[in-house]
Amino acid sequence: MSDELIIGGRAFGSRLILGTGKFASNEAMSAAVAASETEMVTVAVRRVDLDAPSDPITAHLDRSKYLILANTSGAATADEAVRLARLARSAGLPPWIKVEVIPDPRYLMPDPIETLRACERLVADGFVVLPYIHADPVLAKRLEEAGAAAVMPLAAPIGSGRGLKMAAAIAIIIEQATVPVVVDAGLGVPSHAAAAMEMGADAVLVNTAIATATDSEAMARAFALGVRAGRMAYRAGRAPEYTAASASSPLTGFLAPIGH
Amino acid sequence: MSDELIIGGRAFGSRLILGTGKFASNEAMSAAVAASETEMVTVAVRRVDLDAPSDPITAHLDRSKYLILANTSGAATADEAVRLARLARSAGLPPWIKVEVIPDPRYLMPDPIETLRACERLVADGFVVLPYIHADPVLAKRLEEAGAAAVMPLAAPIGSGRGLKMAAAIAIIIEQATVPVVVDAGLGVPSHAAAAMEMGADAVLVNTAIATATDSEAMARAFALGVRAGRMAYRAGRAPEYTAASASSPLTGFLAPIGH
Amino acid sequence: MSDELIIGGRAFGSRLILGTGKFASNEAMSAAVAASETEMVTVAVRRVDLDAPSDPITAHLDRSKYLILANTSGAATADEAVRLARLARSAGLPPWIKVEVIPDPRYLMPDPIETLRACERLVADGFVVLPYIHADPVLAKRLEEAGAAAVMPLAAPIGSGRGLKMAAAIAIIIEQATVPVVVDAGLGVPSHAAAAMEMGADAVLVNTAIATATDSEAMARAFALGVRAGRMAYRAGRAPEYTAASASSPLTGFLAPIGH
Amino acid sequence: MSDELIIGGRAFGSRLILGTGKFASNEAMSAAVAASETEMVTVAVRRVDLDAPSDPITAHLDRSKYLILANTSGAATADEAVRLARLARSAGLPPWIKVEVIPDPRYLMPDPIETLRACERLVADGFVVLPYIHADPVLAKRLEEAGAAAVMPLAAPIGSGRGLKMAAAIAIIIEQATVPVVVDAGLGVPSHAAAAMEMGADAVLVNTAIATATDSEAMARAFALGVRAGRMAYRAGRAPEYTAASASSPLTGFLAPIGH
Amino acid sequence: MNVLGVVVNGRSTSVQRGSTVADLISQLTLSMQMVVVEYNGDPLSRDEFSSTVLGAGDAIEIAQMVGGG
Amino acid sequence: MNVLGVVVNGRSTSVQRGSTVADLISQLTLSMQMVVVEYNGDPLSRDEFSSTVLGAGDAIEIAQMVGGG
Amino acid sequence: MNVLGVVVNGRSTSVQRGSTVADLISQLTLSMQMVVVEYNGDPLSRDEFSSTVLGAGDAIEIAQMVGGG
Amino acid sequence: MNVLGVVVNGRSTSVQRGSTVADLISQLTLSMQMVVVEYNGDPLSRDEFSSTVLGAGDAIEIAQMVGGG
Repeated sequence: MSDELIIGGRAFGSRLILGTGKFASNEAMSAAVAASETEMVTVAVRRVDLDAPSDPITAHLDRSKYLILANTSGAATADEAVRLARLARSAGLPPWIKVEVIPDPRYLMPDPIETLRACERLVADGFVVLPYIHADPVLAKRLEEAGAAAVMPLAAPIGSGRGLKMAAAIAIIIEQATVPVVVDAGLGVPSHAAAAMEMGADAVLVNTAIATATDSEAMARAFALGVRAGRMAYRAGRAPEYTAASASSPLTGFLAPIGH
Repeated sequence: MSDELIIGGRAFGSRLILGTGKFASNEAMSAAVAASETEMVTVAVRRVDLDAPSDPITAHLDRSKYLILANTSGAATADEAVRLARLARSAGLPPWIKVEVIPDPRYLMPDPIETLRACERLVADGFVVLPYIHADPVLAKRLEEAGAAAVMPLAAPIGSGRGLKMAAAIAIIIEQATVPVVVDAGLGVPSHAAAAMEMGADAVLVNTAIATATDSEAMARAFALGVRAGRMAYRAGRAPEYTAASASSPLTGFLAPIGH
Repeated sequence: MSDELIIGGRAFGSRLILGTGKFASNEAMSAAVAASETEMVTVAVRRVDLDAPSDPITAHLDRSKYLILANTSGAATADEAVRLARLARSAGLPPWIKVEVIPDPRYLMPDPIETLRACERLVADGFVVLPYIHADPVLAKRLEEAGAAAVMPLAAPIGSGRGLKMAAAIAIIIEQATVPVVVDAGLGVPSHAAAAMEMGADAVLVNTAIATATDSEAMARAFALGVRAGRMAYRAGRAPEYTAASASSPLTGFLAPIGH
Repeated sequence: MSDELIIGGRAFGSRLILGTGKFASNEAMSAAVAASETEMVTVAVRRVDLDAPSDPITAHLDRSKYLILANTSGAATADEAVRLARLARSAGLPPWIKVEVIPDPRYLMPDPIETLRACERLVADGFVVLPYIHADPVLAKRLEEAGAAAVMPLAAPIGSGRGLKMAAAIAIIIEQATVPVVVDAGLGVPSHAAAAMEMGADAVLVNTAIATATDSEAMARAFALGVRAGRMAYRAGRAPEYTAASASSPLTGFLAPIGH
Repeated sequence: MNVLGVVVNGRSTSVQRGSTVADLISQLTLSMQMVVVEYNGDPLSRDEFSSTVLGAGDAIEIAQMVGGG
Repeated sequence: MNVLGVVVNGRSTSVQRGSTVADLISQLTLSMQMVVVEYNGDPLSRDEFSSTVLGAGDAIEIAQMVGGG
Repeated sequence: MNVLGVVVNGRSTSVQRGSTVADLISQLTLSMQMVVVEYNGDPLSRDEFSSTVLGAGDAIEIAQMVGGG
Repeated sequence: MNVLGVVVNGRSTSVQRGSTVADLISQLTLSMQMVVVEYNGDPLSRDEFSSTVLGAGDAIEIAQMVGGG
């Protein structure tokens, strides 16, 4: 009855991955991470501000509880992504990397060509590679063939909160994938996350929707419930959808007409 | 921090109401009701089959745990609905009634005129009245003025599992209502229920989606989680939705270009 | 091969009905009406402002070209609707009336009870009655039985431009109706109007989307084309919809592999 | 006031491109092409069946009226696409090519990597290149930079008729493109085509929805109207969309209450 | 005659003169706890079952709670 | 008094005794072709304008067709 | 031998030694106007059909335009 | 000269000749546990900080993990 998520040979009890950006404070972040019951969180790599150094985010995350998945955000090319991945690994983190290669600053859409190139190189370099991609089924397939441990198609533009805008394409990716599919970016409310899981996604990654909620800790808990709800429903076998109605009460009609 | 649902002066800890029709067996029904953690279940009133009498459904429901809400399904007119309501009350059930007046056997849509008429009479007769209605904001308002304890707009045709097809109208009902709004009929998966709660619905009623799932007990549990997820998200204050993207990692750009 | 719209025994060559409110000027209104090729336009009845009387809108409409359909906007009850209808008829207009009974000033949703009541009385009084209604299939049926010449379900709140938000309910109305179904209110762009016609609607009524477009005359023409497109497609027999893909080019594969 | 579509330096009076596959007969194809008023049609290149040779499709198309745009369907790699393009050009057709590189036989989704590669080579070889792509904004941008004369993102899987499933991504492509955007694949009814044009697409390509309609000639005419409707609306300046309602009749309220 | 005819759930049925609703329920091998009864269009409470004597032509509806949504 | 008071569109108005609805319309510098009139709650047809003599306290609604949807 | 083997659309075919592509097209009862030809992986223009002499083992693809989307 | 110039996070910086990356980190009042270092384009592991002696013109990137999605 166990229903673990397996990525890169490692088992996770939770199917919700949390991003750690945009929280009001490190305390808010830690509280949300705890409330979410996640076992994997993402972080970014950035230059230290030498004039005002601060704690690294990892100081606020218990590595024994969470796999820290660094991302390559900031990279616009495969070369940059590879540099960031290697730098992250030098911190002593496990060699897992979320590959993001994003040339466009407005819609923050990933570059398919550079992403594939970065993945090929990082797989060769021994990383467990999880590429963030547009919901392109052929690209997903090619990344899988290149050794990606999972694919992370976007639901909608990052941070937009608009939900499963790419549902038609994500459904194809899920149908064809032999590695886990993690729906990433654009999920705005727990019902979006639940819907992704009901479609058969293996996991979801959420950041902005939790970090910028009025009560981020409660929202983290709400997403945790939503992900579990969707996963459980997927496994429970959804009733078919109909165009017409179908009575839930017996259709044997009313009692006898009065007035004998 | 309590977040009870109050209908007709009574408090409920769960915002999921379960219908008891269409289950494979009474055992499956009982198991699903328990798994759902509901505190209110609906039942119908039907002629006993004198040639093959069987247990009433209430024999399988612990009245100390669940409010038994009889419905008037089978009624095509206000008169019939009133008769059924009074008959149900004579069973010793609390005087609560879900008013359904449905003239059309194909799409099972309720009749607004007869529903209002039945509600007026049943309110006068001392019932706590919960009318099942099309998602018509003005009708909802008139029922509220007529003393309905809640309104139960349909999300989509009963049993269709198609989800919040009437979302635009339900949003108006929720905005204007001063009694609880229970979204009823058509919710097919937990994400639908969660979405209804995120919109601000006070509760949802689910039957077919649970009763006809492959594993109805697990699906009941999944809906329970979905309803809690949606409610919690509603209270946590959803992050706003955007058209463009918004980075979750800092947008300070890449490390310095290499090549000194 | 003729495809006229018949309402109340009268044939119309166009399936686009135009509202005349909210135009920047009478000239803009006249130009848009002409561009739309409509044969029926709606008008409202209002008190003359005695301090600043102006031309009635009918001075700018050629009654030999257009049926002038007065509406009962402003009425919040059946009584008021009847008064307005009778007043409009006294102007010498044909006894056609669009019944609108709207108690709610924010979402402008029609009242089902009062609308039915007004229709019954106006039918008895000899009017050709076209009620504006929420997309409630049972109400539509009852109005038809009460003698309505057509039913006019709303697509979305008036003036919202949001399109066929009530599509699921309108589809049922169309399937069950024996009088013409005119989709009214909320159509924002020609594709919305085309989609309504493709569903099998008999006509659409458009006002705000044309009157408040930057170029209302061009928008009127665009809607005229959209309505014709949708109607023509409905009659041409839509190809079925598929979940999977289906090649439009032959799937016989590539030429022979090179390299002999 | 002219509103021509310019692709590869050539002007087209129609913004509807027709595919010629799947028609019941050459006569049906010719009639639909004429009815559509298109000025560009697509064709495929296939081995002659030596046991049962037939007319080429081009024998049924007047090259003085239509630009014949060969596609590379059948190609699963860039190499194959290049071979097909060059072979098509040897027929004496103008050097225009719709690049399709499709490895997957079920969902017929194009390969982003091979498509870019094929385009780079064909641009270098002097072709006017129109790549068929998944609705990936970054890929569209890269193809534009590689010299593509237009980009052709898919609305939904080919032949599915499901409409603008990729609308959110296509909107970004349109916003960012400096070459024409032709929405291709998956448009099932004229309202879909109109909606694409209203979003700002420069043209649409339709095949299955017309070829497999019951009356393909009428459906071609319907799509022609729909495309014109959508384009005209785009240029006319759509009225804004609102959540609440906005009356189209004046909101000055009813006449005075009766009963002095 | 010691027997009279009533209509139960739409079906003509004979009962002994003097029978009550409770007697009818027994005769039908039903349990009083499990049913509700409408007597000539009006619901009976359970404690009325024993005191309500059937007359010729009475219309009795015996119903129960079943699964419903 | 040669003058009596009526209510026109909700506003108290004086008219000469013996005035008709048509007179009132003239007095208001309106055109008969352009308006419709409700007289004490009932619509008047245009040919009744000249024959309807106003009485004290009459309620007159003068309306017209305006743009509407 | 006066005959040599080529591969046409994947099928082994015999032609007279000295035959051109144009000859092959005739032999197959096709019309030059209706087809396009790929010769060992490269497209031939129509005016090359008559000047291109077939050699043993040549791979010929004869294709045409068909309906497509 | 006892001092030489390196570029740290894009900024010219002077360090004592013979300084290591670990020295640089101290000089900047940073903690070794909290940063990662890219030295002339290649990442350094932490145990290389003390053994890597800076040369004139070296490009050093000092980075750390921050919140990200």
